[in-house]
Amino acid sequence: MRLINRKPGRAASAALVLLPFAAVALTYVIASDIRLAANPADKLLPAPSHILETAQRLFTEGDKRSGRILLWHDTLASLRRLAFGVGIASLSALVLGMAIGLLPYARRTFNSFIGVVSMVPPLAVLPILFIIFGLGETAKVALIVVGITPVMIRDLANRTLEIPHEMIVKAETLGASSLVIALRVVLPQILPRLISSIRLALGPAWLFLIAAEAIAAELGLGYRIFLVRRYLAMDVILTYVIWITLLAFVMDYALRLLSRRLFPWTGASL
Amino acid sequence: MRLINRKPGRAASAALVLLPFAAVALTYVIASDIRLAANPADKLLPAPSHILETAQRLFTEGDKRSGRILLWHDTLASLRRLAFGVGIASLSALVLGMAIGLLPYARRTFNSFIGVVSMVPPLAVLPILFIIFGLGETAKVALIVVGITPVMIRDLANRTLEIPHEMIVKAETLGASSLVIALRVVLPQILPRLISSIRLALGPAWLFLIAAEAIAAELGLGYRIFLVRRYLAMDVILTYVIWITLLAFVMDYALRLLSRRLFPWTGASL
Amino acid sequence: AEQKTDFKLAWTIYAGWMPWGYIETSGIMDKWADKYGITVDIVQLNDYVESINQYTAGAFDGVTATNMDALSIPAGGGVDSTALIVGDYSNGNDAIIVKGDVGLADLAGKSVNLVELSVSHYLLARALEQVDLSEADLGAVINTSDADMIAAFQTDDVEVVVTWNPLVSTILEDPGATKVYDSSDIPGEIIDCLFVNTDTLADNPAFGKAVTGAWYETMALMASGTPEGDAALSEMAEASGTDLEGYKSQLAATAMFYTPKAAMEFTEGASLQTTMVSVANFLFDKGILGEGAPSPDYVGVAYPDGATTGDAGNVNLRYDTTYVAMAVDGTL
Amino acid sequence: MSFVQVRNVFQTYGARPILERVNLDVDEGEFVSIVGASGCGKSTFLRLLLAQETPSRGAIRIDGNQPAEEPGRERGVVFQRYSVFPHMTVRENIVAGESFARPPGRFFGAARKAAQARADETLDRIGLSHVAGAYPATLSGGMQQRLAIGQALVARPRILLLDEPFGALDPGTRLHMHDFLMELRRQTGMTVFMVTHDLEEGFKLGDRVLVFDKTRWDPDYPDSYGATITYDFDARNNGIPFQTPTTPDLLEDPHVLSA
Amino acid sequence: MSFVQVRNVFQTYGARPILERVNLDVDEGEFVSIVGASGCGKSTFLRLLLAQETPSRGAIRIDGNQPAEEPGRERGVVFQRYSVFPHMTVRENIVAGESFARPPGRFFGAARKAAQARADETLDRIGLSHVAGAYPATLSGGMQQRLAIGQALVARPRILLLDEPFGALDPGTRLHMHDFLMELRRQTGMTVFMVTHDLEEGFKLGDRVLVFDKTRWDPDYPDSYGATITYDFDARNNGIPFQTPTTPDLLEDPHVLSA
Ligand SMILES: Nc1ncnc2c1ncn2[C@@H]1O[C@H](COP(=O)(O)OP(=O)(O)OP(=O)(O)O)[C@@H](O)[C@H]1O
Ligand SMILES: Nc1ncnc2c1ncn2[C@@H]1O[C@H](COP(=O)(O)OP(=O)(O)OP(=O)(O)O)[C@@H](O)[C@H]1O
Ligand SMILES: [Mg+2]
Ligand SMILES: [Mg+2]
Repeated sequence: MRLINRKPGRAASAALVLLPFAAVALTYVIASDIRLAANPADKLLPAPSHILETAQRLFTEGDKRSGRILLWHDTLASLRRLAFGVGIASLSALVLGMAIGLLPYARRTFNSFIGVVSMVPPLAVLPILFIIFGLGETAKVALIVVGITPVMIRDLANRTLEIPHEMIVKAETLGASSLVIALRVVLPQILPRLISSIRLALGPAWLFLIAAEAIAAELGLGYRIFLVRRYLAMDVILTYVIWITLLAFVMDYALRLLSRRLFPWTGASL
Repeated sequence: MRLINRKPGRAASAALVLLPFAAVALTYVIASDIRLAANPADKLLPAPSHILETAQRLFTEGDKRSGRILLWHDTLASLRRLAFGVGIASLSALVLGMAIGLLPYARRTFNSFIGVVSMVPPLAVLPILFIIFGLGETAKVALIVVGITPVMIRDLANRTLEIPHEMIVKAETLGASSLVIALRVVLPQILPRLISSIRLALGPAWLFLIAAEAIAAELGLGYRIFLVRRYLAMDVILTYVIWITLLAFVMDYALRLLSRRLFPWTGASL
Repeated sequence: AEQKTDFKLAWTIYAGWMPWGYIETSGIMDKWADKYGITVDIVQLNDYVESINQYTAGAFDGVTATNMDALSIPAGGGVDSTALIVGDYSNGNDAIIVKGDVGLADLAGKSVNLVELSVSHYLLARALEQVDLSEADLGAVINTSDADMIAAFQTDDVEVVVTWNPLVSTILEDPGATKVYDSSDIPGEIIDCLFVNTDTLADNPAFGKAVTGAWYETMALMASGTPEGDAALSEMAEASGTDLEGYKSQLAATAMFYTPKAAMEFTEGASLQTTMVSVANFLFDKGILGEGAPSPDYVGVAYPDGATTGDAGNVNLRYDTTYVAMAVDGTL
Repeated sequence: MSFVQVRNVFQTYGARPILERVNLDVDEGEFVSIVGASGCGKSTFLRLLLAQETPSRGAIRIDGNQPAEEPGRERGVVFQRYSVFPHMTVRENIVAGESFARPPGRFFGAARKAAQARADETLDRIGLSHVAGAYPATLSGGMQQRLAIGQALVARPRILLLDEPFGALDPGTRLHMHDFLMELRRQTGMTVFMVTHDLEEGFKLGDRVLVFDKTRWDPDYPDSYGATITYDFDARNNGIPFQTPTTPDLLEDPHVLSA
Repeated sequence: MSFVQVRNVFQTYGARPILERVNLDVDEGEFVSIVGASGCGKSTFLRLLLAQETPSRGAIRIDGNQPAEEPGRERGVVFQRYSVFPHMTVRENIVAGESFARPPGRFFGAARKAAQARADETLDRIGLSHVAGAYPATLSGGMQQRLAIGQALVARPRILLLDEPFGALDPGTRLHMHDFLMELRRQTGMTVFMVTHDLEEGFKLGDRVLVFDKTRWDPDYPDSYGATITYDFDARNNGIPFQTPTTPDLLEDPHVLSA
């Protein structure tokens, strides 16, 4: 039988899913063992038990100086920045994307400009952003916004353009003004796409957040990772990396769920 | 007439396209003028003429010490890293993406794993990469690869899955083995998608390149930007940013052109 | 500038600058600011270069910086700055560390990891001068973020690093690491100061007085050896991610000027001019003074006795003992 | 004066002529079927009637009014696909036929209740009350087109334009839709233009059947001439048409209707 | 023993039965049309014949061989769409019919030349030589299906399966395709199974017309029973069929064929 037609059974499936995770875990354990055998104080690849201890400590014990549990404060600070950044980006992308997709005048005005702007590497302008926006929250949020908005605008503009023209014409024959078309025909059809656009943008958004926090912050997940990098505290770094991954996963999942809840008509079919 | 039906004329179109660019340029000139009036030695917003001079110098004059024209060397170094990173990522994404899309066994094995891995923020694992791959070229290329491959794999796997099953079945009825199906049916149909996948990945690739170069390098566009940040040489930073934007634009355009040349059948239609 | 009542200082983590954090949290700053009817906000930033850039762009009235970076960024950028507090000089805090049995003269052909254009770079240049080498003789100079210096040293392809404390002491814990040169070999050349905007200071003497008063009160406390003094040191130690012992060993490599008198003597000493000329030469050599700079003398530096080095018509960096003298005289 | 007046209309895309010298007079209440080879410009003609596009030359007037600049409530339309709003339920789609003309695009409070009640009556008439709360995607193709026609009629247009409205339906459903459309027409007395690929359908439903074709033809440059109305059949006598050539020299042209 | 033997075949997706107790014997060279309501399992039956799926119960044998595990050269297929390779020219598509069975999937050198020459002959026969170098997307729907059938035949399958092959074509093209298919069949004497929505087409082309429908029906749970062959018409006498009910108790069932 051809390989493309061979399907694993139930048990095999479960085993296969776990396989790469197990392989990575095993590789880590072995490598860690080797290094720890050579130098018990090695910080590079701490033993899993050690990471677990650290994780437990980070999640439950307060900072010596202030008594605050830093991990939660870091998480809160980072999520706030992320929320603001993504929120602002989404809103502007929605407005501009719909305008570009609907209005020939807006399309002319912004299409090339956004094409060019989206090619500017945001990290390269990071120094400029810091100088314009200062080192406070604004600059971090601004980096996220600058980083993800152009792509989101293009995405939403394209989706707006993809709405069958027949639908717009039909709305016109029902006497709808431009505003009514935007609000009642285009917006509801674009919103589900906004959510998938946000889902796509979250990856880069995390990236920009971490980059911004690495350079100037006093709290935040990225800040902590880059701070303890100085002491090579891999146990902390790994805990934070896994935590961020988990957060990213949950957000992605929540958005998918939200989309299905909010827009029942997208899933509906005969 | 409705706004959505109003179209700018030819002259108006040209003016509209230029409008946002002109607005940005004007804002810059005014802001620069104000600052320079207050402090003629201000480095933050150098006069456009000054940037032009610097650009000319950077593109044509050699370094005092080595006589090399650094900009070209930086460009070469960065483009090499980019090419390696994107090349390796594309190749692995192509192989794994096709495998996941075609083979139920591979799909089972890697699907969840790649879903999880793609959520790991690459910048957070940067320290780990530096430790595994050293501080040389490998680590920089590795960051690009780690950063863009998961998304590319998912993209190509989805595209492979989107190939109408009818086509695969048809190939089977012509006696094609799994390998022949992969090479003669799937690969040629995925290649155009690979190119658009690369186009999408180039943005993040630049990002990771700049991030890696900012941390440890002796040459490269990102290195230079973060180095001269040390003495606030905005004229140099701006020249480099514009140059990178231009490079990104040209690459994007070239890939689009390439795709049209290589795959005439994608554009063909009745 | 004009008269105002609210001021902002930026500082970053470094052994000799830890007191700034303490001054803020302990309320010493508020006490002195209240005395002069002003407020001074002391803000910690975690990126050193960014903090100087922000100061240069006008976001802060003062910033902690080395003599070298003050000359290149704010002074080079036309922001006239005055060293209000000359706090210490590095006396071993910056070091060149190699792997294995390698001497300074053996650096030829090797690649060196350091934060380019920083005082580490300057230290390297001075070290190479002593063995008649130049940077061109090295294999390469690889710009490496200070945050990655410890990890970098652990990788095989890194042979030589130049960096500063606390990274130096951490790296030296590695049995294979050897220090071949440090800043105690060039005493007094890497100077850590608080620079403030000259115009702001001129129009607001109260600002200078309050900051100077707060600083030397803290210095006295640190040098007192009393339990209160140790408590203050412990707090600084913790803020810099180490313990009291660790911090004390860092301080041992830092020549702090605990008394205003010591600071004043150092600032008025003759060697400062030599140092600044050497620094200016280094910066010019690296192109850091900007392409507008026709010579190392592009930026002028003024000294307490009225002398200047560099372009006397473009003085943008000033060493001024007016306020420290008030501290010496106890007139603050 | 006739109700719909098409006077010497030309339509050109770029340098390519699509329609040439189109003249037509249609009385109020007539049902006009339009047939012709694929790509000959039938949909283009409908777009002109709809005022979605402005002809390069000539003018189209309804009831002697100024030529319209853009689509509006006086011209209803149903396309082969995408004629209903997928994000609204069936009932909301009908309500939209009324509410879209008001500034916020929706009704509130009592007005909303009343509009929904009216929509339910309409749904009764078009036989969709049992799926009032469903989304269009869950409806069969026939029901979707029924909804699209119902929605268009709610706006009370003066002419109704149909572009292959039944093109995507299977033959059985198609027959049902014919009955539905004829019934609606009997009730409303609408003026209808319908493009179809199916000659039989055209003759069955239409009072007149217009044939679009090129009158001139350059074999080397097939795109160099546009199409016009070449035949105008009277189809009222139930499938026994007599023909009225609109361009006398065309009577012997061999390739007309061969598409 | 008959050529194609379908013995007591059941097919279930999850808990949902689609086909039940399907039994069928087809002689070599017969043309079998398959009709039935939408969603009743016609395509599923074709997938089983194709060995694209394995029945939940029962077995399908060709020429008495073991039931196949997966599609192969002995079973050719043409779907409504996606039956040709869009990235190959028309000629390459025909060559693929031969070359795909060889390990590298393509011919080189002289073998390639020869294969291309054979492909050109085939293209001559199916009337596509004038577009040999074109990509399928530039062909009309009818030409694409012609190519798909030609390509399938190049592999010399023992049975040919067609799933609504002309479903997407307009009526005129459809008639041309009927002629084309009948002509090909006359030449090759293939065994053909064709699913169609169009009863007329089924009777016109087929020697037999099978009707798939549910024999049991639970109004509350419409999905609880599967379909089977309820009628097996002999259609050889050119449109004057006589019927052979396969399940005797079905003779009075009212809803058969009503779909
Ligand atoms: N906006 C446009 N710009 C340029 N060419 C167009 C445009 N719209 C249509 N065309 C061209 O005009 C010709 C007529 O198109 P139209 O859609 O009116 O044909 P049609 O008779 O409706 O064909 P069909 O039966 O296939 O629907 C076609 O060749 C088409 O390619
Ligand atoms: N792989 C599958 N998994 C689950 N259900 C399926 C699968 N394939 C088909 N079905 C279901 O089986 C039923 C029969 O499908 P099938 O495609 O065979 O119908 P059909 O008779 O060909 O219909 P049509 O005339 O619409 O093509 C449908 O209800 C379909 O939803
Ligand atoms: Mg049309
Ligand atoms: Mg089917």
